[in-house]
Amino acid sequence: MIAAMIQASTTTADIMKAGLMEEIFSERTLQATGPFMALSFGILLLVLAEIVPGLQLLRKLIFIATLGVAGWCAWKTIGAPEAWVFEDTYVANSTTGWWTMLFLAATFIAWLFGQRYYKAESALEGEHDLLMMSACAGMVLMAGSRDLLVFFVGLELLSVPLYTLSAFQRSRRESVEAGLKYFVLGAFAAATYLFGSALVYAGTGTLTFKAINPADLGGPLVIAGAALIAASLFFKVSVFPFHMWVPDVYQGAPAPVTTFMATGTKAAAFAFLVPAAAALLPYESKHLAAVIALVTMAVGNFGALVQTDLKRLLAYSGVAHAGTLLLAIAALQGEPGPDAAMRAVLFYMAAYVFTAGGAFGLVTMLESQTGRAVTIDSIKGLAAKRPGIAAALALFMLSLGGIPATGGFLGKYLVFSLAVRSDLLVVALIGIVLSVVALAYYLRVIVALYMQPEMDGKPVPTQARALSGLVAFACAVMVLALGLVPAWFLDSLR
Amino acid sequence: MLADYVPILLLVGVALGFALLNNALSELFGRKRKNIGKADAYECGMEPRGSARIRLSIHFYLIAVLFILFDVEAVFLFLWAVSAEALRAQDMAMLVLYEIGVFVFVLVLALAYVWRKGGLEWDR
Amino acid sequence: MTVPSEHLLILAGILFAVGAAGFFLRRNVIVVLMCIELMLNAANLSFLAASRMHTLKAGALGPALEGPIFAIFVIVIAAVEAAVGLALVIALYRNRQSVNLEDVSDLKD
Amino acid sequence: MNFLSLTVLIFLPLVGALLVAATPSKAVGLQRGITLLTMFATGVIGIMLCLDFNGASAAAQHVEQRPWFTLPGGIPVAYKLGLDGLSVLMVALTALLGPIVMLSTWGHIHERVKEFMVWLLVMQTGMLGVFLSLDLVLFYTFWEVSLVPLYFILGIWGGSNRLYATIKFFLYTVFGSLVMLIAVIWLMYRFGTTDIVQLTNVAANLPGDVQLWLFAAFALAFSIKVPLMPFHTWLADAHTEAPTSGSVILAGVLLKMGTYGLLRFCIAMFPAAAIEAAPLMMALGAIGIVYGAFLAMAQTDIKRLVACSSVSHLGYVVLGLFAMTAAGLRGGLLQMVNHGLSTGMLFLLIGMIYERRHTRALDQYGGIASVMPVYALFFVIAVLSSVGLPGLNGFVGEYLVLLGTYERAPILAAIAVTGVIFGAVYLLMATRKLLFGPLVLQANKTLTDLRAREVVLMLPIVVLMVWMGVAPNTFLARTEGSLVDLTQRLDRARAVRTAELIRENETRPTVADAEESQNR
Repeated sequence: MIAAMIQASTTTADIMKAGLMEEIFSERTLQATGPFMALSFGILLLVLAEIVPGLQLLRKLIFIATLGVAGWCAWKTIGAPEAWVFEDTYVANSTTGWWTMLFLAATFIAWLFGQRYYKAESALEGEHDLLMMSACAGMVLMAGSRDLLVFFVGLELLSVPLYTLSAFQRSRRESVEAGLKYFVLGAFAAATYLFGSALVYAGTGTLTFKAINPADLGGPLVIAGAALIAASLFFKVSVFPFHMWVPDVYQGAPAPVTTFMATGTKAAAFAFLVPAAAALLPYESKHLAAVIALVTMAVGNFGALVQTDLKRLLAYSGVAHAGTLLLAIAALQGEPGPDAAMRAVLFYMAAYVFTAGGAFGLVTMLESQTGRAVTIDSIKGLAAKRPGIAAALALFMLSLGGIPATGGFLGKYLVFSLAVRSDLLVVALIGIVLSVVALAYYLRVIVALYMQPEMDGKPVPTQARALSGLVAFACAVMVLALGLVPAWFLDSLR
Repeated sequence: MLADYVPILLLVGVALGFALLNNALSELFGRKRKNIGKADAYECGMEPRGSARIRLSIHFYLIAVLFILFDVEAVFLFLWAVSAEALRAQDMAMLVLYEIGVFVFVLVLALAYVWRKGGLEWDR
Repeated sequence: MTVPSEHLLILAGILFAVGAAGFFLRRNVIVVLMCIELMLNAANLSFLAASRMHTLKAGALGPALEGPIFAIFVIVIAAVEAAVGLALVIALYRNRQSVNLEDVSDLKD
Repeated sequence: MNFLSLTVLIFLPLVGALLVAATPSKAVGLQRGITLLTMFATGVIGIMLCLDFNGASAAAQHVEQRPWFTLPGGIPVAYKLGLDGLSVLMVALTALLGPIVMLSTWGHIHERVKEFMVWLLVMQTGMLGVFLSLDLVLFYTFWEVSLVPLYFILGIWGGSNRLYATIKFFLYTVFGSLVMLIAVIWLMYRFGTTDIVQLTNVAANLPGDVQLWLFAAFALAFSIKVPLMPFHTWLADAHTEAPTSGSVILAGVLLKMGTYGLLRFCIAMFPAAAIEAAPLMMALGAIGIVYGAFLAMAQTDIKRLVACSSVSHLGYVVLGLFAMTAAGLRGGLLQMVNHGLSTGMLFLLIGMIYERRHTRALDQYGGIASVMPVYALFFVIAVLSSVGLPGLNGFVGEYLVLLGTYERAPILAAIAVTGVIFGAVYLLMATRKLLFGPLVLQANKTLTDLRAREVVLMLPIVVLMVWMGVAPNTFLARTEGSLVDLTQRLDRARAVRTAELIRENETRPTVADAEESQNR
C-alpha cells in the first residue's frame, strides 16, 4: 500500500510528466519493486488470515511462501542492470538485491527462533508474524530508497512494528519497559530525521539524491540538516552517543525480537546510510566520522568487557561493530569511493547477520528452555552437555572477533582495507587495538563454554530443539562459507 | 522587515490591555458579596457530585485511537482530490483511481480486522 | 503584508528546540509524547515554509509539492506513533501503576 | 589427483579430524587409532615431499595454484602452496613431530580425548599451512587459525592457572598479527597482488622508510610469536600450564612460525629495512640469549626452566638470521630444527616423569638415574644436544650462528658465547639435581622406567640429533638454493644502500667548500 501512496505522491509531485502510466506498469518497475510488492501482498494475506477463520491454519505457510517469493524477486534483481524508478526515488541493483536477501534471511532466522518461544502470548502469534513481515518490508524499502521521503516511509514501516514487538510480552515488566524506551527514543530520532530532511529540502529544493545540485551542498541549512539526519541514523545503528538504549532494549525485548533488531535494523539503516552519506555529507566530515567510529568501538568494547548477561554482552559488541562499520562510512569520502564502501559494508553486514543472528538465536533457545536470562555463569560447562550448541556459539564468537576462516574476518578485513586505502592509517591501527580488546570478552564466553565446570544447581536442558539447532547449524555454515569461499558473493557484487 | 510585525504586536498589546483593564476595573469598583454558591464550581446550575477523576473504560480510548487512525488516513484522499482535474487533463484519472482503490481496500481490510478482533464492540 | 519564509523556518526551529528541551527535561511519558508531537509539527511547518520558499523562488516551474506531501505523511505517522505510544503507556501503567519515566528502570548495568 | 601433493599433506589431518569428530565420544581407542594413523600418514607424505625436494634451485616446488576469490578493487587472492628452501626443513620437522606428539598423548590425555585429538589434527593442518602457503591472505588465514587449536589445548587440558595463561597467550599473539594485517593490506593495495613470490620481488624496491614501517609491522607480529626478548612473558606461562603435548607443539613448531616469518617476510621481503634494523634485532637476540639463561638459572620448576631455555635458544636463531651472512642464515635455519628436536624432547621427558610423580619441582627428585636408567640416558642425550655438544645437532647450529655473528658483530658474538656457557651450566645443574646424587625420597624409589611406547617415540628424534650432528649437509643442502638466492638479494640491497650513503657524503658540503665560499 505504501508503494501505492508513493505512486500517488510522485504522480502529483510533477503533474507535467507524461507517460507516467507506461513507466509505472513497465517491466522495469515491476522488477524493481518486486520484493517489496511481494511482501506487501504477504502482509495483506496475513491480515486476511486473521480475519477469515479458516485461514489461521495457513499462517505459517503464507509467511514462508511470501519470504520465498520475495527472495525469488530479489534474486532476479541481482544479475539485472540497475533500474531507477519513480523519478529516481527508488533503485534496484545487485547491491539492493543482496540487501533484500539479507533482510529476508534475518527475518526468517528470527522468525524460526521465535517458534514456540512465546507462552502467554501464543494467541497473538498471528500479529507477531504480521508485524515482523511489515518490519521486513520496511527494511526492503529503506535499502532501495534514494529519496528522503521514501526512506522515511520505510523507516516508520520498520520502526513502528518493532516498538510493538519489543513490548510484545505485555505482562513482562522488562519487555514493556524495553518497548517504551525504544519507542520514546525512536520517535525522537524520527522527529530529528524529519526536521533534518526539512532543512535539506529547504536548502536544496529537492528530496531526491540524484536531483540535488552539488552547488547547494555547502549551505548552512543543508549541513545542519545532514547532521540531524546523520544523528537519527546513528541512533538506528546504535553509534555513540546514541547507543544507550541498545543494551536495555536488547535485554528487555523478547529474544527473537532482539535477534531481529540486532541483525535486520542495523543492516537496513546502514544500507541507506552509505548512499545518504555519499549524497549529503561533505568531505570534511571524514575525520569526524572516523573519530566517532573509534569512540563507538571503544564504548562498545569496554562496555561489553564488564557484562555478564549474554544479551547485554552481544548488545555492546553490536555497538562496537557499528563503530567498525562507521569506519567504512568515513572512508567513503576517501579514494576507494562509495561503491567499494557499499560492498564492504554489505559483506560485513552479511557476515554479521548470520553470526549475530545465530548467536542471539542460540541465546533465545537457551532462554526459552531454561526460562531465565542466559549469563556467562549459566553457560559454563555447556560444551560437555551440548557439544553442538557450544561449538556453534564458539564459532560465532570467533567470527564476531574476526578470526580468519570466518565471515567476520573478511568483513573486518574489507572495512579496514578501506580505511587504509583512504589514508586513515592511524585510525585503522587504533581500531585494531580496540578489536583486540573485543577478543578478550569473546574469549570469555568460549572459556565459560569449554574450560570451566558447570555451576551447581543450574542444570542446562540436555536435548536441543531440532528446529533451532538446524537454524543455528545453517548460520554456522553460512559464516564459514563467507569466510572460506566468498568468491560467489564478492564476484556477484561487481 | 521585522517592522511588518508591528501591527500584530499592537493588536496583541491592545487585547491584553483590554482584558487586564476590565479585570482591574471590576476589582476596583465591583461590589463583592461572598457566599457558598459563588465559591463552588459552576456546572449548569446543578451542584457537582462525585469526583471529577472517574476512570473511563479502556474501550473508550481504544475507539478513540481507532477513530484517529482511520480519520487521519483520509488525508491521503486530499492529494487525489486536489489534483483530480489535472490528472484527467492528461488521462491518468483512471490510474490514480485504481491506486486510491487499492488504498481504500487496504483501509477496509484494516477495518475488518479491527471488527473481527472485537475492537468495535462496546460492552465486553 | 507577507511573512518571509525564513521567519517561518526560524519559528519552526524554535518550536523544534522547545520540543527537544521538553523531551529531555520532562519525566511524564505523556508530556514527553506531546513534546515529540511538537517536534513533528515543527518539521511540518518547516516543510511547508521550504516548499513556499521554493515555489516563490524566481524561475520555479510550478508549485514545489514535495513539502506538503511530506507534511501529510508526517501527519499520518504522527497519528500512528500516538496510537502505539498510548498503547505502550497503558501497558506500562498496567504493570507498574506509574507513567513516570524515572520509575521505568528495571534494566540497567 | 596426485597423491603426493601439498594439498593432501595439509588437509589430510583435517579429514582425520572430521573422522574423529564423527566417532562416538566413548570410543577412545578408535579416536586415538584414527589420529595416530592420520598423523603417521601425514608424516610419511611430508617427509617424502621433502626428500623429493630439489635443494639446488631457489624456486618453489610442488606448487599448486588455484584462484580463491577476488577482493573489491580487483585484487585476486589465490590458493597457492609451494615448498622452498626456507620452508622445507620446517615442514619436515612438523610432519615428523606430528606422530610423536600423538604417541605422547597416551600418557597424559585421559578426559575429553576426542576433542583433544580433533584439535591436535586441526593444529597440524594450520601449522603445515603456515609453512606452505605462498599467498599472503592464505598465509594470514592459516597463521591465525593455528592459534585457535592451541588456545583450546591450553585452556582445556592445561594446569591450574591455565585460563590466565591461555588468554594472555592468545591476546599477545592476536595483537601482533592484527598489526601485521594492516601492513598486509597496505602491501596488497600498493602492488595489487597477494602472491608472496611476486611481492618478494617487488617489495625490495620500496623506498627505505616505507620498508622500515612494513618491516616493523611484520617484525612485531613475528617477534611476539618467537618470542623475542621484550615479548617473552607469555611463553613461560603458556609452557608451564600447557599439557606435555601442547608444550612440544609450542616449542617444536609454533615458535618456529615466528622465526620462519622473520626469515621469509622481514628479511626476504624487505632486505633494506632488515639491514637497517639488523643491529637492533641482533642485540635483542643476544640479550634474549643471556636473559633467558639467567631466567632459567633462577627456576626451580624443571618445565619452566626448559621454557626459559628456549627463549635463550631462539635468541640464537634470531641472532643468526639477522647476521644475514651465509653462515648465519644456515645456522639460524638449522638451529630452528635443533631447538625443535632438543627442547621438544626435553618437554617429552619432563612430561613422562611428571606423569609418574605429578610434580615438576626439582628438589622433589634426585638420583632417579639409578631407578630409571633408560630415562636418564635419553635425558642426558637431550640435554647434551641442547647445550651443543660437538657430534650432536646443537653444536653445528650454534657454531654456524656464532661464526656468522662474528663476521658482523664480534661483541655480540662474545656475549652469545657466554650464553652458551650459561646454558651448559644451568642445564647440567638441572640434570644433576634431577638424575644423580643420592636417591633419598621414598616416592622416587618406586619409579618405573620408560615403556616401549615412550622409547619408540623418542628414537627418531635421537637418530636425527646424531645425524644432524655428524652430517648436517644432508639437511643444509636442501636449503642451499634459496639461501644463496636470499644472500644475493641482501648483497644487492647492501650495494644500493652503500651507494646512497656515498651519494649523501658527496652532496654534503665539506669544510674546504665552506672556507672557499668564505674567501670568495
